[in-house]
Amino acid sequence: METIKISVRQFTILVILFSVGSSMLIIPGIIAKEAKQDAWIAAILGVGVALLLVKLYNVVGSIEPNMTLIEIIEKVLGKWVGKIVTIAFLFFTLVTSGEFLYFVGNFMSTEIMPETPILAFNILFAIVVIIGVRYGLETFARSAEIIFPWFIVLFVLFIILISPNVEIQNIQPVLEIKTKPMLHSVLLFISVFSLSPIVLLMIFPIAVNDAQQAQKAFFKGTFIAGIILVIIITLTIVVLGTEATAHLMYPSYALAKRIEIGNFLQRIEVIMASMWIITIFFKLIIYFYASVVGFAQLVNIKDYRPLTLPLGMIIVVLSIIVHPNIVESIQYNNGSWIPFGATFGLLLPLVLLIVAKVRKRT
Amino acid sequence: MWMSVLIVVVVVVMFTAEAIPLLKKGNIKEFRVFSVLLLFGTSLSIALSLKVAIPSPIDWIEFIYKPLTDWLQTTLK
Amino acid sequence: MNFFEKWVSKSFKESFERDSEQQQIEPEIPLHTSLQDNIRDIKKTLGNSTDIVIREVRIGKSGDQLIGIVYTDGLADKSAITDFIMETLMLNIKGTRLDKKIQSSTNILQLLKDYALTIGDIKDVSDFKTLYNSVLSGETLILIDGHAEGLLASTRSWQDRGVTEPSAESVVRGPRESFSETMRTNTSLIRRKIKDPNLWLETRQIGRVTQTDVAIMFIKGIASDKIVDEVRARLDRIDIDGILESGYIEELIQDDTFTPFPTVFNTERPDVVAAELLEGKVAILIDGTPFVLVVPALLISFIHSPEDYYQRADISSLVRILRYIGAFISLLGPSLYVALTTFHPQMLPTAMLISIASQREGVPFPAFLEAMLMELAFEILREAGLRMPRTIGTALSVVGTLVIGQAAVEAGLVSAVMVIVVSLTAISGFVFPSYSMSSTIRMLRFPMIGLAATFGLFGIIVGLIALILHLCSLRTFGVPYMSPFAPLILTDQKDTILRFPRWALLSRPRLINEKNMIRVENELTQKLKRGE
Amino acid sequence: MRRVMVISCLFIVIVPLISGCWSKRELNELAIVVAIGIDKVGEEYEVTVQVVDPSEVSASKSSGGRTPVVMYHAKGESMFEAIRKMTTVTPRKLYFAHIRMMILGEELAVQGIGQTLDFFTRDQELRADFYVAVADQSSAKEVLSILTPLEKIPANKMFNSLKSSSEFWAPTVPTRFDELLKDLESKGRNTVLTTIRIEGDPKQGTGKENAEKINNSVHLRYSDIAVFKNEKMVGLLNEEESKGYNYIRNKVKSTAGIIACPKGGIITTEVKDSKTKVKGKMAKGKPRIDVTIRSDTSIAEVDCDINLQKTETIAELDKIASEKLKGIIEKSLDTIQHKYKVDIFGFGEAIHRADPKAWYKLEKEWEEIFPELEVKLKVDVKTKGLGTVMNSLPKKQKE
Repeated sequence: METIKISVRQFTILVILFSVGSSMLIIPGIIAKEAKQDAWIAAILGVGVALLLVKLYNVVGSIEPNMTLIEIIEKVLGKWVGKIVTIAFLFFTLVTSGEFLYFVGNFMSTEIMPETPILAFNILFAIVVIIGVRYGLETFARSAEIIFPWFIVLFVLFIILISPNVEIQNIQPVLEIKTKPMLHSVLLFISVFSLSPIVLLMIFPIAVNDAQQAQKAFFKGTFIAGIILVIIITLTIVVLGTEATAHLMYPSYALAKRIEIGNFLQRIEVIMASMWIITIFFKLIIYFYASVVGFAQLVNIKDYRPLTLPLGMIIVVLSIIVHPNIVESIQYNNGSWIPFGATFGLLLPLVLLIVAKVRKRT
Repeated sequence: MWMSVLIVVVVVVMFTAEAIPLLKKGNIKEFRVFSVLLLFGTSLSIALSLKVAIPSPIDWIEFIYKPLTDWLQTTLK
Repeated sequence: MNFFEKWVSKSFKESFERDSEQQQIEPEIPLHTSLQDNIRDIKKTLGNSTDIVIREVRIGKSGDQLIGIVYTDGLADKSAITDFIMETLMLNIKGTRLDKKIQSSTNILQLLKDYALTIGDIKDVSDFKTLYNSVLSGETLILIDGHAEGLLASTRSWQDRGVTEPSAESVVRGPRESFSETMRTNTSLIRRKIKDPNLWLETRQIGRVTQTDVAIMFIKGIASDKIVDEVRARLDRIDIDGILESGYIEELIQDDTFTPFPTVFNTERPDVVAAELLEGKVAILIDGTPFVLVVPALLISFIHSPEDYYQRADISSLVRILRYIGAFISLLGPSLYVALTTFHPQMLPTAMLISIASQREGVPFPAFLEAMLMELAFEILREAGLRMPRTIGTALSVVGTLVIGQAAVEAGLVSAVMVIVVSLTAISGFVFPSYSMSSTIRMLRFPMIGLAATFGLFGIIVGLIALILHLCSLRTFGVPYMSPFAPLILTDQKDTILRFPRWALLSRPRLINEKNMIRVENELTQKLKRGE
Repeated sequence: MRRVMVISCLFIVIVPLISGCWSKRELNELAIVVAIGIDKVGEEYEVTVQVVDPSEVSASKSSGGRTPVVMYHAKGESMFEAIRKMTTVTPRKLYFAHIRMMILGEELAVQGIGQTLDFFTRDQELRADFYVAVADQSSAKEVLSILTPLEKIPANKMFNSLKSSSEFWAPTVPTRFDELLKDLESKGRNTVLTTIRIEGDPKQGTGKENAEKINNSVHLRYSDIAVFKNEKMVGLLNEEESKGYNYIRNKVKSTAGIIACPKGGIITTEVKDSKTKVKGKMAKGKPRIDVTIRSDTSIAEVDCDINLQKTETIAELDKIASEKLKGIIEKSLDTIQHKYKVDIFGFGEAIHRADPKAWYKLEKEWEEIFPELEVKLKVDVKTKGLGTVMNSLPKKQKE
């Protein structure tokens, strides 16, 4: 494994960009459907649960601070069971990478450039992801450091520009929601937002130069990402209203369409879309990095770089075949994704933890 | 059809650029893994370009998790 | 790159097979004792070149001591030779005590050196390789019959352009001197600015044929030893027939990556070099070129101008921001235009859209082609303007900009907006104080236009991400190219996008030097030192 | 690393090759639609679009021979069909992202607009920031065929005058498309739209000469407010009722009001700022609405004998103005509650916000409850300024 280390700050930024990633665009719609105007409360609760999960990941990460998740799996569960679990985990990361690629293409072709085939977006995006992964963790962590201020600037700008359109009545009455839809929406929020960070265990704590600080950074990053999401969810509901938020395919993009200051600062939603492309790039690149490094460790080869091209090719194909249409993708995200994500995001770390404890005792 | 030819060209370029140096350096294992993966990727891509219906892995996931998903849906509705 | 290597090695083999007639002078060959033999050998090796002057004189009371004087006409100072060598040896010592001594002593060389030659720098020489090197760089060789040794008198003097105003990097406020082609002049220009004994200079000859002097200059104690060692190692690795310009060295020592970005900084201004040396960087001076290389070169050093430090801090900060905006326009101007008009007309305000649409009415090319053509035309104009005799330069610019631009718009071949966009982009390209960076950005503009023409703004964003990834992967002499942005060093941000006032520029950049960080001693530094 | 470069270069070459430029559209291949009109003719939709001819509009070179806008129309069973059918007449592909106005024919408004609008929400090219108005006593097609002076593009004229009239003269309602959708979806509120009327003979307005006369004979004027029940138009509010509606909806930015002087004659006041608060309440099991209006005015024109320099006078004026405003609002409340019986004020939403539990019970029979709803009005008008003079000049001359 490479000895390259990234700084704690870079790790924090990666956590933020990773966690905001796809969530920014799809979460408002799916939880507004369940929680209506109280979606923001659900989001806050979701962030709370997410922090608990981060605690779990931190504990799992500290079982063997000098190993990636794949190595931990193999060590804790033994060679053969470990290999099988690893294969399942790689299946999870690869399919999810493909899915994110699908999101990119689908978003671009439904919202911005309808005539362009989704495949073209996916190939282009995959190429950049492959280049990034080949340059290595250190490089893309540094790029994240450069891009992050821009993301924050765009985000703050977004909030400022959209604020004249706020109609606070849209979130009233507060707390009208019943328990079940609340639970459901919190669950949906967690499933998108906080089951994925398990993938970060491929770089944490092994590749971060200060493991102790990195644990805090994990919390900090998740918390900041959570705040960003809560703000976006609240804004979509406050500006668009519950019904529109639930009906729209990409509510936060529609939100950006509302920006209009005077006669010149309008029609800038595509710039806002770039904010999302940046974050999903980092989400995808970490998933893909995890898949590639994981695969290299599975078959026991030292340099993961030769695997990037063929695996990149596979995720492009996956991105086309994962969902035949958008309806299936929504159904999957609201349905099977929850248990599927939970298997790796919740069950796997728990099992690892218990087995590791039991082994230590005996 | 043209798509498939293009894929083959791209794959050949990938192979020469990536696999041959591996072989020269004597990394047989890497070479094997690379070739197998590339073969897999190529066949998938060509199948896709010829519009062969490839089963989506999501379908398997949905099949496996169906009871759980249904349970979740019913209890939370 | 495999293919490239193969191609190179193939053509190399062919030329290798041909027999080389070039003589190799082994460093070990000693001088002969006989003057005649030596002169014969020299004549033979230099092929009786007509600019080599060989003079045989006799000195001593009886005139029986044969002495040979060899120098290169044009490189050596003739009057110095006449006044301080010929005259002394042939006239002044006649009848003196020295004259007698010469006759009796066997060590004439030492005697001449000690008593006769009134010239500053005298060296011994005992092998042919040094001999040729020195004679061909303007020194005068004195050979004495019967000795297998000779003397080299430093009489180097040749036509020098003199210290003139910098032509490529001009400033309104700041020193007006620039380097010239002579290395010694250049080192003196720097030494005049930094009178510290720690300013060290190491010289070596590079180039098998040209034997060019290359000097490394750094301030001991400020420059990081790691970087200095790395520079030494990289220079020693060079094995090439000739070095004619700093560009040769730049290409040979830069980090081994495939990149359009310059990772070695070059400048013709002594004040810039002095400033960089004070930051802990290493300068490489090459004889025969007014451009001095500075390593490690970070991205920001190409965007900063020396004038930033001579002007008020607030003004130079604003100017820097302006420069960053210019860089952005220069990179993305035409591609944004193409993306907006062909893919996202919804982003333009209605009135503007209608106005642009009316201008494009009847233009036969798609916007992409229009942009490419205009950019190409501009590049050709620029290159032609550089290459052509200076006297007709103005005529060209009139024809190029006014006539062609105006006529093309009138004829409806290109739209007026496109002309505006391209000119704006072209002008923005000149905000870079460094020419090499502006060439890079100009070059990158074309793939960006291509991406914009296929994927619109998505293409531009993806292109930018790829560009940032690439920039972050670069290193220059072990220092990340994008520092201090990535890895982010907060203390160094004082001199990146903004320039803080002088009293706040307390420390030297990190990563480049680990020790001797403090630049300014003031109350703040002392407070910090005391740990408050 | 070099291999990466080679491969990525290869991709960068290949991707454009296989892709071509799909979504690419040159500006001079676009027909920029600035206004769209929808009529219902029998079972079919008739879609009319107003397309800009850029070279006629641009500042630099106007050849002057043609009209600045061109109109196309087509019929179809669905919106999309009609629009696609239009390509048989249009020379270029229609581009919808820059629509400023949507005019709905009266016929269509009466029959219901909900289904019609789906296309406009589904298509990615369209933006929801244009205004929607209903054509009064004419078809949308006729409205779009009127050429306007001063502003070369009629759609821009409609857009701007709707915007400015709502800012300076209260009775119009500039409804953006997205607001309309929100209203249509909302359960607690019904929607209203401004109507636009052709003044003069529509046939005379279509030619270029209409824009060439000083006193052009045909105008487009925003007149009344059309009240919708769910998605069907049920009637019109007149100017004063419209103003009342805008007061309740807190949409008055500035307007003019005429009040009677105590001693005869009139004073015109300019409303500078107006704030309305609508609060729902359940009082003794019955819903009640409290409407509080605070309005700051200044005197704009005095046409009577009055001494404005006394505080008592100002207080008296305030009182008269409050009563007047109250009257206006009560009248429009009365019309809406008892004539149209449609909750266009969002009183239902107010109740929902105030007492969600009670709202669930009321929600189903809201239509019956609304006409009987008790609305408590509290109007408070304050005169803040007198303009640049204290008392008016004519008064001084009389003395």
